[in-house]
Amino acid sequence: MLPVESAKKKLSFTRCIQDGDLVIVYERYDNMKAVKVCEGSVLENRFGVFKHSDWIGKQFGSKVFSSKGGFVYLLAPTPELWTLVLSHRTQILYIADISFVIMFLEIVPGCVVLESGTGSGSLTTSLARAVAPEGHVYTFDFHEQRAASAREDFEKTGISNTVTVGVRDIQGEGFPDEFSGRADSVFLDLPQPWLAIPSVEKMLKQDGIVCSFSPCIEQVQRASETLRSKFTDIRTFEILLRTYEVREGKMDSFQVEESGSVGSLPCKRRQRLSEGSNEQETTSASVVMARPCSEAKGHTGYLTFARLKCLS
Amino acid sequence: MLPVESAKKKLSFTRCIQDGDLVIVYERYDNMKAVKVCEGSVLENRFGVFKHSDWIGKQFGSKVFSSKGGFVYLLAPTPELWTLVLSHRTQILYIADISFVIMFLEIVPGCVVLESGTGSGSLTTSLARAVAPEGHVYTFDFHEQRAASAREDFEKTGISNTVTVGVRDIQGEGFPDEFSGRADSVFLDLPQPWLAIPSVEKMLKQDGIVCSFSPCIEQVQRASETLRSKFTDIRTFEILLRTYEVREGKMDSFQVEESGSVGSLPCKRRQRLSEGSNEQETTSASVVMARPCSEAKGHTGYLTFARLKCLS
Amino acid sequence: MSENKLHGDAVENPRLTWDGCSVLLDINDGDRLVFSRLSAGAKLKIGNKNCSLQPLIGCPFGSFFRVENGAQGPYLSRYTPSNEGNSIQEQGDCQSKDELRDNRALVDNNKAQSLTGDAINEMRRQGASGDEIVEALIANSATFEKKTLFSQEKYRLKKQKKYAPIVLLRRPFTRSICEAYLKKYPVRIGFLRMDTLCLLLSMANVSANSDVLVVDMVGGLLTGAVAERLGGTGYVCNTYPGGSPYPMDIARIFNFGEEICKRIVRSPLADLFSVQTEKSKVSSHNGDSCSMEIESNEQISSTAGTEEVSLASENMMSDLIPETTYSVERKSSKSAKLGEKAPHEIFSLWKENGFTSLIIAAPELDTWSLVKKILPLLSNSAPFAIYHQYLQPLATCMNNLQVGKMAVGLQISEPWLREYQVLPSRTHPCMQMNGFGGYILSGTKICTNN
Amino acid sequence: MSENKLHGDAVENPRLTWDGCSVLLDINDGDRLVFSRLSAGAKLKIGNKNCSLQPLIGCPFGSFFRVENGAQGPYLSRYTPSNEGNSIQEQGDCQSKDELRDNRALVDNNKAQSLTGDAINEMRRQGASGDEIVEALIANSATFEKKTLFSQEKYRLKKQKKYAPIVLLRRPFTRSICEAYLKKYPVRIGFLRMDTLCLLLSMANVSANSDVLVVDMVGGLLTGAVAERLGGTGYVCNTYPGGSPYPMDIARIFNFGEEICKRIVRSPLADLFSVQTEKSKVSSHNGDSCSMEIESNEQISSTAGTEEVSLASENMMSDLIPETTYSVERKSSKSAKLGEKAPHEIFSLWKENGFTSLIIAAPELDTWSLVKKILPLLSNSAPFAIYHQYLQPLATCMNNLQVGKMAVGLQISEPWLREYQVLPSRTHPCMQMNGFGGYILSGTKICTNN
Repeated sequence: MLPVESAKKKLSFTRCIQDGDLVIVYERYDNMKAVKVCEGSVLENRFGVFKHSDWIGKQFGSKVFSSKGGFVYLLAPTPELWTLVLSHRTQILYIADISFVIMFLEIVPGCVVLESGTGSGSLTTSLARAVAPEGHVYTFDFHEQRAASAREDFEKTGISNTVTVGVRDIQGEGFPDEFSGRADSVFLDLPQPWLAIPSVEKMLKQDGIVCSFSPCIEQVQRASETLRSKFTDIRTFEILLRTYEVREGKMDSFQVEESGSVGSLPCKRRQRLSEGSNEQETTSASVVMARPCSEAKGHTGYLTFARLKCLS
Repeated sequence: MLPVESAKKKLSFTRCIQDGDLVIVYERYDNMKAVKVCEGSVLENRFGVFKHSDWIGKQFGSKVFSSKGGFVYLLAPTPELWTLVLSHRTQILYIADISFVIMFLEIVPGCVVLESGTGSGSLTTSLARAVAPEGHVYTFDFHEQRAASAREDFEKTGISNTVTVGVRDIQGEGFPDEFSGRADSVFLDLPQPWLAIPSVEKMLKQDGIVCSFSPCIEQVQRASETLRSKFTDIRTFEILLRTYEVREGKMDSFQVEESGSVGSLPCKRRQRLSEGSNEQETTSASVVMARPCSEAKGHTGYLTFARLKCLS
Repeated sequence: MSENKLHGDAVENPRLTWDGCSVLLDINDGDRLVFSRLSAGAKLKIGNKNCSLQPLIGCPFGSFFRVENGAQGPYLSRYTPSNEGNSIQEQGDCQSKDELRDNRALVDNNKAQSLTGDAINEMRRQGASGDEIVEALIANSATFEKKTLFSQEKYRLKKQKKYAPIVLLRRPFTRSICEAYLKKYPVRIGFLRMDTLCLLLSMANVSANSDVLVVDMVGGLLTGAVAERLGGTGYVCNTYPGGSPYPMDIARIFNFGEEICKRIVRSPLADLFSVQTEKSKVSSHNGDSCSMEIESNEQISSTAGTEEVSLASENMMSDLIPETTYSVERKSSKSAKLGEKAPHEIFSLWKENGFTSLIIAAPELDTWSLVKKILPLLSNSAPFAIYHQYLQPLATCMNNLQVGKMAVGLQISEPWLREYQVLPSRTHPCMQMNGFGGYILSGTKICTNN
Repeated sequence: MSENKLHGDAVENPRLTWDGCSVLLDINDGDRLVFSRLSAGAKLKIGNKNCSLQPLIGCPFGSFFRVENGAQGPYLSRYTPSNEGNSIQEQGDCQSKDELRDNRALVDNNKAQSLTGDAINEMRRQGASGDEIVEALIANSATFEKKTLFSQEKYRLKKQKKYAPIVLLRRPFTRSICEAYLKKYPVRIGFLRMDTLCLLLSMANVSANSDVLVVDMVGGLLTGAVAERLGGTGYVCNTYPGGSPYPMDIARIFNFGEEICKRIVRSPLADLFSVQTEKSKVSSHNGDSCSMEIESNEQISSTAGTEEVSLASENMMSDLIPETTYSVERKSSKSAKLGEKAPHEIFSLWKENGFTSLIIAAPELDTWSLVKKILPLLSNSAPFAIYHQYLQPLATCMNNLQVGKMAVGLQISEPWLREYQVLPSRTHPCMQMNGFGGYILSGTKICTNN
């Protein structure tokens, strides 16, 4: 996923899909799937059977056809697409929270970032992109199986050189001492983040930043209280993404005759609904219209940021 | 303000401004003022001097001119306009919260409603409209001066037959016993609403509804906790109004020459900025465009509603 | 008490139900919402049981009922819930730490329950109450003890909803009707959200004695909401371009007495103009009066026809208006007639005085063309409010009103509503929300003759 | 450590400032935000005092300073704040009841303070510190004792800000630069909010080694933000239709070292196409190379001219780029050059490979016309993100891309950001917020040749 791991993998007009590549199979905006290309393998979905061998040598972004003539698009993976296709082992963070966290934590190439818990690795993937090529993400989850699955995923997406997954109960034990004073930023997604804060203080470089993600306001209140002794710039945000649906539609243009008199117009009969209506003229113009989708996520969580006070 | 108090005051093509009427002088959407029409009086503002005597006999909705030729519009008062012009003795409620409260409290003509505190009377005015003609609003404020000012306002706006203002510390003393079991709905805007809830239980008819308005979530948490023993359907909302600005504008339609070659077009020189630009053609079309105003109220308060359990 | 007007003149205490009254039944704390008209014959299907609604007649609104197994089969029995129902919330506080404990060890493989469906049916046949079944299920759950207290309560609640459903008797008001339709059948009310609807009513200054002109393409919800606010005074005139009125069935779900129903009238838009232009037309209208009356009756029956069509396509909203109870309503015809053709005498009054408010909820008509025509029917200084799902038609309309100096105080606004879960240690905005309530253009008409 | 690349190659510890480094000065907890370039001669006006910025050189970012009165006049002195600054918050908890107590009796008529302005000046002349003045003001306030603890703290904070201002030394990052401009001079960055900007970067998959094409009509903020993410790898190509590049002064506020500056290039849009069409053109470009180089220098100086014009009209933003420090920057020219004309060899690479990302923030150009032309420059499967203040241009563009089968995964989104005040017993969303962050159209380009 990160061109950094192999310069040859960089997206370009000449870069073609190869055996072993990870591709995102795009059916529709709400239906995508990650597939590892394997000569001899096939993908079967409602559009038919797709031979992987047909894909090899095609550019990313190509439309490919099934035996039945159905088609899908093959896209190059990005952290954003990955977030839409990864397997949910936990609640995951989505693009709005992710992008805000990375900017607010001031993560740039070369940074060292600590994360707990790893969860499904949705944020981790974006963190890896942000610190690459020379920085590193150390991510921890107390759940052994979950950490192992995350490791597999990071191999698959090609970010394993940039990410190290550890099994550790950060709330109980804190981050490992070896990272003391080495972290540029720390991200916490824990039920009781306040328990991890003393460890975060030790890990952060001076002026470093921590972010805690919590769904409930009580968690925010308690974490903020704990942060106040050693941190400054304590700020809490909530971010949501509102999406719009676009349609090309017609709007009836309604007109009442100026005279307003009943039955004065010998107008043509139209559809049944407006039959008997002598006062109405209908004209239509096609326009592109957009409106917010009513199905929306109402809340994901609160993001609390704080910067370690500079006391030296 | 309420036609109910005098049928002759009802808005109509034939109803003219009379001596003693309350009018809303409209300069701009963000600049209005309530004025009591008084033969012989004048209004002076940046547009000049307006003689009240010029206004008498004009319809509501008329444009009237000053000596200098400046103009304003004279509007009939409504609770919505009143909310924009009243004097702020306290933080007031605005239309979004007000209209939601009235609908969610299921207030209809004939209802008896209790309110505390009266504050600047912004909500009270809308409550009065909702219960008129035969219902009544009993509103209480612990601040004597504030209650007196509210009474004056209600005289002025002509709703004093529908509203009674009392001076009382509802948090400390509860509502007066005479209203026991008589209230259809109760509205609380108090710093410690939980203190008033035992009294609210007594005041409400069975199945009656209470609403508590609080800016802080801690107040909501504590009030909700207190409500749980005797109330059901406990729900908390927040409502905001996003306004849009509309402008008629032009959008540059940018075009690059298909050939893409440099210096191939002997096109006319335009303004300095695009000078030397041979690849750009600019066409403009006028369109009406709307976008949200960026200056917005980010929060007013939480509205917590609950319905008295029916135990009889 | 004038409240009686709103709830049928024959009824002494509007806080009790009566034979023929329209009610909202809330099953399992909002899981299902059903509007019904009470009668001896009305039935409601709960789970797989058909229960008579008879026991609900004469009960106070706000009463709870649950299904009991009687000699003649299952019946609805009134009961007073203890505070049990709130136990999740009340225990939440002391277990906040517990709740935050992880459930690493818990494997929920759906094999934890040893009580079979057959065994449950056998218990039922032997007359076990729903609560007893729930207790048995808990006793036979292998994982129940391992769950956190919070998860235990969640499990109990889930089983209670299935085996011991609770029915709550509610008065139908604008807010509950709107909320129920938005949840189950939003298209029918043009996605009009409760907070948007109440803003329309406020912005248009709907108050006692108002003459409110509405264009209601939202099934009668708007008309009903206005009538509720008028409380038997003034008029709400439901107008429509063309020859066919828009359906207003939803207004019939309100428990309006005759007083209020009389104040709900309808009129083709053209008629409002014809009255406006020529006095002579009015008398010619008088001549048409009878035939119009008939026509209006025809319209009602044709509306009824339309209704059945829409009912047929409304299987997904059968919860809202179950066919059984609906047909009861038609037969008993306990509800007063509403939406008659506006009488001629008030036509002239409107001509003379103008309407005092205007509300438009007509997503399928071009806003500006409609407003341009309809605005002159409004009295000067009268406020108006227009609802739409799209911004552009309102922006165009606002711009034209501004340029034409036809109105002041123009504003496009969009309400933004958020509900919260407020529970000890678990307070946050609701995760799922209806994220869009539409747009409103509001303003005040001004005199154009100077 | 690659981080050095980002902060100037000559610097050993990027967590300490150096002579010539660009810093953000946060005065009184966000009340005033000033970007400055540190040097021996740089000065900053705080209140009515001109203080040298020299003492800030070599200090860790995150350090606090306050004004002290020295023999040679006022100077900035580093200090370590105790937890005093948080006292409002920390005391808040125990006084939540107190806070809720009403202040009926309090009449604040501004006559409560008996210490005159002259007396304060006299104290200053005698070398009193700001803190001493604050204490004197409290001692001389007739109402201070009557205030609630919360109001007392508010009073103290207000006086502290005026008489003992605190300067906080910050590293300029995209987030702080964006936040500062949005607060003080939003027009210059096209009202681009921080949360919208970071979405653009994510949606366009900006990562190390990317070749990112940007149309940046937001003063260089977008270009700088992309360069920050590239960290000295790949390229950000700032393109523009017509002959005059858009200003990118804001990119100079970032503390970019030479490595990163080299990766920020610009090119007229036409050149990108000409390279695309004819190989011969490229060599002819080679011939123009020198003159172009000169032209590019001219552009820089003409930009500087423009800058001064805008500075003149920018009194309201003098806080952001004080003229004094700005001229220092020009003279010392410590900051590496950025935004040079793109070298020819990478032109051919772009032609061959296409750009890997596209971001457009061009509110004044018609979106669809621009996108239609520019999209072929993108590699297939490359993501793009387009920012606009109005919905309609993006809707039209999205519709056309869909119809033309040029892209998939198309979505228009609007970020909604809310900041909270989290204090004991006083937690709520902030009352004032920037309520609109603009719209983004995002998607992925697909192959059009099959």
